[in-house]
Amino acid sequence: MANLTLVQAINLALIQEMEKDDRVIVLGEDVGINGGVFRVTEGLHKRFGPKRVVDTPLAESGIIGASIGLAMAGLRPVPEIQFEGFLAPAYDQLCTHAARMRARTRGALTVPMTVRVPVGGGIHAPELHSDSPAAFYVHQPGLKVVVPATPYDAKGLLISAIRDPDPILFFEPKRLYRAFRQEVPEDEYTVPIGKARVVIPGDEITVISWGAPVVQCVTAIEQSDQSIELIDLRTIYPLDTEAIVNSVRKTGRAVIVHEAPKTAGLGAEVASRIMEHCFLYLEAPIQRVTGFDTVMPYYKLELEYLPEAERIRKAIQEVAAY
Amino acid sequence: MANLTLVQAINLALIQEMEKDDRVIVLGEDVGINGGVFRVTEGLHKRFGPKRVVDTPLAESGIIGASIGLAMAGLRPVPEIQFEGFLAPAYDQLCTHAARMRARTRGALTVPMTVRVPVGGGIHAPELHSDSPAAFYVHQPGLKVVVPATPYDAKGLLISAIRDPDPILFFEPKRLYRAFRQEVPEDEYTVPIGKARVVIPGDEITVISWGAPVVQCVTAIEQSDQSIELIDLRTIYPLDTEAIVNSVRKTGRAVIVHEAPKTAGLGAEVASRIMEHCFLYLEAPIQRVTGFDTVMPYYKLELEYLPEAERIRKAIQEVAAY
Amino acid sequence: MPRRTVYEAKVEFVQILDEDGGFDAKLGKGLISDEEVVALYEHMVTCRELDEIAFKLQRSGRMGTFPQNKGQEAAAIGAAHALTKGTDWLVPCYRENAALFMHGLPMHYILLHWMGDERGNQIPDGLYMTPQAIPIGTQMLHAVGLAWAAKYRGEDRIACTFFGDGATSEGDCHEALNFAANLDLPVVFVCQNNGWAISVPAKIQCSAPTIAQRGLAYGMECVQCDGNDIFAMVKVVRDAAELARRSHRPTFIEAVTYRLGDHTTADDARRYRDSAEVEMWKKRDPLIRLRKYLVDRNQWDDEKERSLQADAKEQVAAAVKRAEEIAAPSTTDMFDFLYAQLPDQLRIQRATLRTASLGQDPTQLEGGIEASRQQDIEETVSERPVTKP
Amino acid sequence: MPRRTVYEAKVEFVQILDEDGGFDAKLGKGLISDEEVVALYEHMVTCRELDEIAFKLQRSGRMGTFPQNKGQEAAAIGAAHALTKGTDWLVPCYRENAALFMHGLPMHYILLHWMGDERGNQIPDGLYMTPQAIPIGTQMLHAVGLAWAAKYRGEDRIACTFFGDGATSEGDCHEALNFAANLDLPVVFVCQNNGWAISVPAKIQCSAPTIAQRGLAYGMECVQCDGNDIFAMVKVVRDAAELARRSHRPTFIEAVTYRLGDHTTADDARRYRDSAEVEMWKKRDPLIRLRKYLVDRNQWDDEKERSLQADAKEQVAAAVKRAEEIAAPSTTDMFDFLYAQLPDQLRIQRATLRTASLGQDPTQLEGGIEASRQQDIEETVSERPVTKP
Ligand SMILES: Cc1ncc(C[n+]2csc(CCOP(=O)(O)OP(=O)(O)O)c2C)c(N)n1
Ligand SMILES: Cc1ncc(C[n+]2csc(CCOP(=O)(O)OP(=O)(O)O)c2C)c(N)n1
Ligand SMILES: [Mg+2]
Ligand SMILES: [Mg+2]
Repeated sequence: MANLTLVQAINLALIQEMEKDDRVIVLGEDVGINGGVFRVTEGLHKRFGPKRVVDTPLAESGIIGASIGLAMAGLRPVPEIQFEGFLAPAYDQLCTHAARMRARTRGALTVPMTVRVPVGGGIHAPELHSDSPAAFYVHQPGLKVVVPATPYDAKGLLISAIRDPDPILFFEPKRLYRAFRQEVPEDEYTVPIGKARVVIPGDEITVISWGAPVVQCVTAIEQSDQSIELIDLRTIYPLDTEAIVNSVRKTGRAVIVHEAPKTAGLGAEVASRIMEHCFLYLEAPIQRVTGFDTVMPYYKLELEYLPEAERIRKAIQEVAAY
Repeated sequence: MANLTLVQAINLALIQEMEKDDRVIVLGEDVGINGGVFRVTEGLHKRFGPKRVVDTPLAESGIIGASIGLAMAGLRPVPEIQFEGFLAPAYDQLCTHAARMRARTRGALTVPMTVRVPVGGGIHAPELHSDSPAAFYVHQPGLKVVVPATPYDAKGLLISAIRDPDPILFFEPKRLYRAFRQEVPEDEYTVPIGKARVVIPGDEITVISWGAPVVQCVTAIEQSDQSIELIDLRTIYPLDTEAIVNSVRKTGRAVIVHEAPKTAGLGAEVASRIMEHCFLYLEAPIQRVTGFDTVMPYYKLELEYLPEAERIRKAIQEVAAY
Repeated sequence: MPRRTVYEAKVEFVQILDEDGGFDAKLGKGLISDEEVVALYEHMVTCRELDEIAFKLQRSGRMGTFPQNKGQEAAAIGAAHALTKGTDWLVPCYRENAALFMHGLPMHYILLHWMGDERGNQIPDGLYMTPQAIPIGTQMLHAVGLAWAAKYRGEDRIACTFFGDGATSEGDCHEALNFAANLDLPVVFVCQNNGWAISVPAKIQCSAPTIAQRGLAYGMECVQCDGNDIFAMVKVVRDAAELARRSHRPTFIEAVTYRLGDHTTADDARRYRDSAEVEMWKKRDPLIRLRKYLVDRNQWDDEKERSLQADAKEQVAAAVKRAEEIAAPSTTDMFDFLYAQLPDQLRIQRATLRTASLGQDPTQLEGGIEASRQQDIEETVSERPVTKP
Repeated sequence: MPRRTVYEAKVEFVQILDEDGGFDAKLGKGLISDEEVVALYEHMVTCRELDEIAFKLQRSGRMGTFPQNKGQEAAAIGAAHALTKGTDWLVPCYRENAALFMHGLPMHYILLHWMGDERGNQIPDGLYMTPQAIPIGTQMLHAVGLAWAAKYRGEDRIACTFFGDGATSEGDCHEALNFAANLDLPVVFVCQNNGWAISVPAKIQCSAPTIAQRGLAYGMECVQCDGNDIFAMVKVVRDAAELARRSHRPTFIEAVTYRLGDHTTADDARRYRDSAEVEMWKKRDPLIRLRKYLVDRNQWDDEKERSLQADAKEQVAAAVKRAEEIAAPSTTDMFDFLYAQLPDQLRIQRATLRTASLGQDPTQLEGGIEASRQQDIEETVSERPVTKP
């Protein structure tokens, strides 16, 4: 066991998978000597050399397009996109090719690739360094989308992702990179993709979140009187509908929390599934506590925009009182 | 009045706005002499010349990025993207810049641009020529998204869009381009952006759709016994929540129909809003009749994928029977 | 020296067999044996026949949109001939059928693809090629990755990617060239400059004197050649392949050719281009040129031509028959090949496909998701029988 | 002729004031008057002072990440000087503060931007510039559109866009150059090749001998110059601007310069670059070079320098004061400037911002959307008072 930050846990997962499997290569902007702008790939260049840890030209479509080729040839590329805002130039390669190659070729060619992307707000970063675009990729069939909220999950999920035969977007909540430490096994282990985790068990209200807001949810729940179950989805595609449904059938009330704008965000999908599967169990409208339907503001206003504990607490009260 | 197809109605709107306002220019791939691959810009090149109807290099990010510049300088560009699948390379310019310019500059620079894009399946086209990516752009604050389903609406909405001070994605259901004709006023008129249209009034069930599936909904409703209200959203951002809510408060039952995959599609947002605003009125879970959560298949299977009348009819029965 | 030259470059044009039958003995010496030339000619004629038949299939409603390759056969075939079949990657767009067939793709695959069936892309084992790319320019980056993997593994494998003049306007084209040049990757970039991108003339894509000079931006080898001259094609692609294998350096090749047909069956090229231009290029038809070459060398005669035409017809007819005989794909295929393992939500959609409005009827699920999962098929994709085309 | 040359080109390097104070009298003649040189020098020093202060503000928590411009002042200022203030568009990324100030942007705007306040981008009326672009390379296409609009209207206006060596790897860069070249647009492309894109050396972005030769791909004028030599900058940008105005033709300029500081305050350049390299470039500091030039010509002395330093400090301090005095933005700003008119859903979120969990409490809406709309503010954005910075 080691007491690690999220950054360290991911770094360790990368090292262990690279040691084990020489098909794994890391590529991206500044991932080499610099160890990535968040230092997630720190030490890899020295350890594995410039052949396996590659600084690429500054071009995200290029990074993902080339990774698709690497993966089709049987390697296991782990490209890094520096910030979620710069995933947008790669949207075409991700949605048009990575997501579709297996379907298009009926299995003849596949894209076992794990795209690592720091995500979300709360670190006072400049524009386009604080967004939460994950729902875009959830709407694209053929991709899987993972968002760990703890060092333990991050390591286990990243190992699963790298070994997964399909393309995965691995979003790392940058607000949590160094926010806290957790005991993480030094040996390798996996956390299954597609399975949620009950963070806090409870009977009266279900709170569902993923990524950085999970921490805000814990705070809000600590401040509330009800018996609240907190579910961290961990993987947002495929969604663990079963975990959500089982909880809400028990509690009858749900609050969904995410950083992205509300409209057509993933909260809508989660709420709709709850409605479809728990219609007769629901005792209050499901609340979505999310970013507003505006562009993520520059950092002076970011805490007004993000679903902080206080807003979550309010929503809990609202569903409880309904 | 003239009896026009959707293509002709849009063509007429373009001609009239270009006549009226020389800030309006049309640009894109093959929009010039060829009149667009669907002939929507037919005759414009001859009428307005190569300065106002411009064949650009084959580069969608370029087309949208340049249009942003044109718009910031005060022109009213109407770029065409040849098929929705090729909007993806422009995703970055649309979501990173077009959507954000007004917010980012607190109003100092704006992007009055109307991006025309043929959308959806049903015409036996090749891969990436049959998708429905509209929900992606609905999730991005700062854009407006319009999807007409009739020649009348198409003309009126396009005129509104071109005059609108903000960036608009104007999706044209290609399956309806020549599917039927409608009497369309020859004079200019506008249809307001953000307002739904009640296609068929009814009391027992609300069916909500937009674009090509509206036609399938009409067929399904004709085959059903209940009194069904059909709402064509026409604009999918901003959503006409009021029209939806008023109808579902009356009927207590709703079916939402769209071509895109179900997960994180716009159906989820519409269902969630209904749940939020009509919780105590709902008598059955809301049904979403959509594309499956798979990649839009090649055309031999496309009618299995699309929400055809038969599937809609089943859903109507299911919500009625609940 | 206030102004000093820091870079100088030139682009050369290569032609070996000219339009009038003139042959550059020096450059062409030993390039392709006579037997090989005959085989290549036969292949060209067969592909031309496919084009004609595909056109008719589309017109009679038996196939969707089809892009004819007519006029560009020498470019595709010459390139394919210069590469190693079963080793080198071919990364095509949609106008290189002839190259794919040369490297082993059965003809009916291409038909199946345009008949709206993904199995047309289910590349048989042992072939190194990617499916025809529909989104322009995007496939060039895949070639970069494929070549990179080969270099990484120390394989003697390179990648050759094909794209049009229009494709050179896309950002992905630039990124692919730049990656290949800066990371030293063994990629051969073959631009088929056929004069048009649908209705847009090549000068809108590139107003420079040549498209080949795109390569100068990257300090990359670049060359322009007569794309209707199969000898020139073999020469420049062979040189490029050698450079790639030897030094992991990419080359940019502009093959100057012409699209004799419409852009696709959905297009009518008379709307935008002069018949005079088309007539001029018809005279430069690579089939005519190569036939003349063979006839001049007594390698070919009318008899052989007749029998070739008959063979070609038969071969294409057999491919059409094969494609049309393949049973329609199953609706469940769209689920079964999306992920290696079907996620729950998709298992449910797949299982209740016919019984519910969206293959997912909430009322049916009242017994719990677990129950629905039991009704569902149990096997994983890898266990499922795969119908190969 | 089997191999014939179809294109030849070269790239030149321009330098007027060299590192040792040598001045090319022919090229430099009448380029910038002595008075102007003094003014430009003063501007450089002031911008350098801003960099130092901004660094300190960030370190003391009074500002977010800041990218210093240190070492690149001659490139930005030379370019801005060669363009027409109040007419030509400046389309910058984030390392051209000096150019923006030259064309009228008050200094506190830049501070405000990096303090996390959009009002730092609220370009005052009458200035032709776009806000600093964060996503690399994307702004180049905006310059294309702005120049196109100017040409369309027959205005005497051109656009000049700035970008780094890293930016030249992005697809958008290529598309912008290609649009400008093929559609004949009056754009000046200024690449500040400062040797690094964060930790990645320029040779990973472009392994060709020069970045300037990117322009050859488009048949575009291209030139490399000493970006730390303000005379060379003025010369090449002036030539490019004239060509753009006269012939609507773009030019690609590579200004060879160096980032003397870290990439931003979030970076530590010692992790990845040699101190020897930095030391060498410190000697080429454009401020030192220009000061020497002025001193050599008796236009400058220690006294003037002292008073300039004091002025610069004062000016920057005033800008900081101004930026910090501006009241925090209102939460509602994020709603009010998103669309020209606030959509209903946003009106509700805005109105119930403080009272409900998401500014939209369904239970509050039982009275109907209409009711909620009444509680809501009634005015449209254009009527709302705008706090300008
Ligand atoms: C990204 C993208 N944009 C637009 C299209 C529509 N389209 C199909 S083919 C074509 C022209 C391609 O021209 P070129 O690259 O010269 O190839 P050619 O068809 O001439 O072989 C266009 C615009 C597309 N398939 N992909
Ligand atoms: C599209 C995009 N990708 C990545 C980044 C992150 N990033 C910010 S600056 C930078 C390096 C830019 O290098 P260059 O273009 O040379 O400009 P310089 O910083 O040297 O002035 C990177 C990778 C970004 N801002 N935008
Ligand atoms: Mg072409
Ligand atoms: Mg740089």
